Amino acid sequence: MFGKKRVAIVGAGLTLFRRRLKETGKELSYEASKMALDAAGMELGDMQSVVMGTAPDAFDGVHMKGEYLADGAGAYRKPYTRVFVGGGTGVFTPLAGWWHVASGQFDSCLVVAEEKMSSCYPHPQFAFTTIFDPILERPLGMNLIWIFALEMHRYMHKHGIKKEDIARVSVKNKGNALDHPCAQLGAKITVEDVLNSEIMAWPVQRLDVSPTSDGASALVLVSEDVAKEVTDNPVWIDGAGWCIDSTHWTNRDLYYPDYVECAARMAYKMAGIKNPPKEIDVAEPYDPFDYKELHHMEGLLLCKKGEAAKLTAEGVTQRDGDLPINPSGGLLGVGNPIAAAGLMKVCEIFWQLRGEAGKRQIPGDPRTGLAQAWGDLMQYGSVIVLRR
Amino acid sequence: MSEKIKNYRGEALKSADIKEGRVPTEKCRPKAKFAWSAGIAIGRFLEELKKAKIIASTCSKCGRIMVPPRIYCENCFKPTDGWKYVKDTGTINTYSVSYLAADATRLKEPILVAIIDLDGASEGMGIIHKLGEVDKEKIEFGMKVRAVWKPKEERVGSITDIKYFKPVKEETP
Amino acid sequence: MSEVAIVGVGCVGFQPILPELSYKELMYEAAVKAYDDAGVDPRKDIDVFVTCAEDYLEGFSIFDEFVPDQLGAVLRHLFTVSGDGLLGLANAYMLIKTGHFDTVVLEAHSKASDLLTLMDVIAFALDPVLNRPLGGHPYYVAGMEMNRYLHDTCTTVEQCAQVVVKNKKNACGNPYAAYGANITLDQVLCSDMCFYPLKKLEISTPADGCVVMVLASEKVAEKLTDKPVWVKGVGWCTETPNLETRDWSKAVDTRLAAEMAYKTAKIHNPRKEIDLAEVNDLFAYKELQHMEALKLCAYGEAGKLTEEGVTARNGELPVNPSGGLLGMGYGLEASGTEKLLEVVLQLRGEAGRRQVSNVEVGLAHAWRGIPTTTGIAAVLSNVK
Amino acid sequence: MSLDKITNPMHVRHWLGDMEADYIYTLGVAGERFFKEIKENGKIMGAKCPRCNIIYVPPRMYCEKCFAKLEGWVDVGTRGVVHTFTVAKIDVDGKKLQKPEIYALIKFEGACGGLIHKIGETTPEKVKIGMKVDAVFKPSFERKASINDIKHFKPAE
Repeated sequence: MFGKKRVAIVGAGLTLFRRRLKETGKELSYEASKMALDAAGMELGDMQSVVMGTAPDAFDGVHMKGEYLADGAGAYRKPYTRVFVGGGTGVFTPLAGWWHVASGQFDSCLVVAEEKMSSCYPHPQFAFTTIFDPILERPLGMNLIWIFALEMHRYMHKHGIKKEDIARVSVKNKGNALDHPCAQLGAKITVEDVLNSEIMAWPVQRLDVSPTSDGASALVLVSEDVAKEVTDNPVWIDGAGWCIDSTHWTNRDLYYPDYVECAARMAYKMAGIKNPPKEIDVAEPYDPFDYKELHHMEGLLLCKKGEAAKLTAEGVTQRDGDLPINPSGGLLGVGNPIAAAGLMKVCEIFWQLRGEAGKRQIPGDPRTGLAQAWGDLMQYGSVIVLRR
Repeated sequence: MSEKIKNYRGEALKSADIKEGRVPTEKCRPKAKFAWSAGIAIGRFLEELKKAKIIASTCSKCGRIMVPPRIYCENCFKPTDGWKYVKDTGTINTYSVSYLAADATRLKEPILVAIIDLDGASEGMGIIHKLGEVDKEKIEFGMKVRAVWKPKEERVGSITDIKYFKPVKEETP
Repeated sequence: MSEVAIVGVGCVGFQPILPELSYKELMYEAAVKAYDDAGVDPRKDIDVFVTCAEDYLEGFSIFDEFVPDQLGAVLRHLFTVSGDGLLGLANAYMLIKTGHFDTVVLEAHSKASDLLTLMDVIAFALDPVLNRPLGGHPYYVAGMEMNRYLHDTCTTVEQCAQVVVKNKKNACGNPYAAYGANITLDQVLCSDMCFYPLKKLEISTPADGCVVMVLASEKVAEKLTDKPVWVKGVGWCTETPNLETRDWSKAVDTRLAAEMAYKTAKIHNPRKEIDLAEVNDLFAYKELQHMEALKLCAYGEAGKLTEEGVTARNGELPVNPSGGLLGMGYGLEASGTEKLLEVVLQLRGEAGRRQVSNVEVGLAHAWRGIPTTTGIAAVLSNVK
Repeated sequence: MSLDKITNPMHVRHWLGDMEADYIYTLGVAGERFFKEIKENGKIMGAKCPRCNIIYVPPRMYCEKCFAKLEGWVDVGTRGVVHTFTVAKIDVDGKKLQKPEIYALIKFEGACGGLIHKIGETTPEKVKIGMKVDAVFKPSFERKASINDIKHFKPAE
């Protein structure tokens, strides 16, 4: 990393995640941003640039919603960019913030992610139908859950994994979320509960799925010089990776996310990580569905292909296990306001590395953490590696 | 954070608050209508569907036969340089039994949906479609299926000109 | 830090409608041209791809799903900027400046003809609680702004109309322009009043087209081309999305964006140091207002300069020699890249009969249109 | 370049569709209180930023300039001044309006911002920048906590 600038995270903020919140998207963005600034001990005036991450306009129901949200994100009269890579947006947004600072263009960047899915009425599901190809797919009456069901089924078939192996992820994450003050669906459930829950699109059942939510999250990013002034405890962004696969998702074998591996390799190379399972102390892979956590652990090279379910069964991925996965409770437990949920994962790693995660704190003085999000049509991976 | 912050912001509402008008709201349905140009590749694909045929485009560099067709090979970044009909039979790559309609309403009779790798196209070249004339318990990975086309007069040049795919009874060599 | 250069450009369009190509095919054709121009193979030579788009302008959610194949970006590093192409340039520029990336592709396009209800979609960008329930054509916002601008600056309606005459004439010499025309001041002044004092011919008409560019670090640029166009500085700014508290007379976003770009580019006297400017002219008055915000002249002076012919192609300060959006067509999120394309061609000396003589420094500017207050400015030069 | 092009106009094909769904928007914490005042009391309120010492109309939860939380609310009256206006002659479909609509930004004394609204009970020729206008509220039983609870603004006597 010789001659390249390092970027630190010095504050994080989060609103409640709930099915429906009274606040407008702007107000949610404000609450998260303000909390992140307060946590960093900084003012809006200290922020030289702002990056917004938010998923489809069809949720909030505002065209160009990045523009609409600008003042809530603190962008008044500031350089402001919205980046957007579907579900991958939440983890991608701080990557964009990273290059705002790492380029030397700015000394600070406020990174905000927001989603208000409840605006789409009666259910955001309808907005999801607009993510499909309008000519070849939408006429079939596609439901979003289908593509996950197809992928999950392929993954199970290829590796001979059973539903109960996957259900353990949901049990773990919803349990972890009981300790998260913002969580929407923290719960003590059993594998049987998952297996007995309503079948939505086999093999996907009700408790395999994260909810739809409203919420916002934020981070304060600063250059090395500023970091030294404002905190003794910065967390560094040492790896940034992102990758997209072909539009033709039905032309690929869905059992393995090559794009996540490609994104992870990019981030690991930047961070100088050679042996991910050994060097990563805590990870927050994207878990909008329980099988996705397993799928992504494999894509992130945290274990071998087809091995993630076994590690989960052995308790390796519990908070007190060798490789804690989603100690926050993930999307399954905390909730899934798309972009805000991705950034929530980065917030969690930030807090874990600082030892500020409260009841969720993993033991063993973690030094290196990772967050990852997935997006688009089984297609996008974004990865961030943080170090204390 | 966690320990220091006592009060996480956000005022949760219930669906009933909205339904029963306890919380004032503003409503809107946008007018957003489109006439997408189908273009060279998909335009041709739709025309062929109308004739009950499935057409692919081919790349002479990597030798792939690609369906749905495109005018560029995304791997070689070269223009595709040929067209080739593929069969209307294929194998089930993966499938789902869906009790959800597009708008998330619950269905009594499930929709059977699958990715079907088409015969005659390169390996793994699947399309998404529905399955019919099959018991949901009897669907299997790798099962051979065949397109059931709408009658000629009902075909308009659409992916729905194929009603669904159904199992091929006898394995023909 | 490495300097950043534009080393390849490709454009298809702009046309009122390109019905025979899908948006993907349109992007592919522009990309092929850009890669050919830069002499690169996107499958191995490009580090990052940036695409600029908004979902409702395309007709589906999560636009980047449908992008990688036609740009050669499959299993590579691509993302969307939900913004104008020039904002994409800003991000591409920063990526190279980090020192981690050497080559970035920038894409922006318009398939406006796919969208049957553009104005309804623009109205859908208004605040859903405070503004949208009033209904109406969203360009009333432009009428209100023009009215206040004329009121505060004493700019005349004739001066605004002169912008249309000039830009449509410039467009006649531009093969990429959709709406070139030889018209008179009276024709503009007598065209239908749409949103007093804004008239029909003063409003840019949408067009289809796509621009793809290849950017490279100093090290790579000098290997690839002997005509690099250097990005000397980029600035961007959002004033406020709130119609109630924005400035209705001055383009504050553009002023702040320009100040940022000029600072990086070390431009102290824009009027003197900039040889040509491509300025957003979605509405005729906007060219004048933006010239002032870009400090190409004093506040309230742009109308007079236009009348005097200073901004004509052969004038002392050519503004929109391409024909601008009034002449080329409103390319939605590609609007800024239309400007950028012209500046690059001019600085390379490849602008054909539009060529402005002795150009060294050019300015490209974009504004994101109604109802936003987001402006972006980029300073480019053929001298490092 | 692609090797095949469409050269026969009969082969140009379009696919029709939309991106339409129903949306419901909460007014937000500040918005709900603001519109309740309009609905119940026929009052237009502003929110004061204690740091910047400005009053936002419409009121907000936060100051966009400094991010202070805004808690002090003040009545700014129902008479304002036309900061700018336009006369829209066409509707969103581009069709000529039977009766042109006058849109304006109305600012209130001592406040930052104002309200975007329509001007009624006058003719376009009579509207001027700087003229004083009064809010005309719908009868209270018709109000729904919406910007349209104000029918329009009319020239002050």
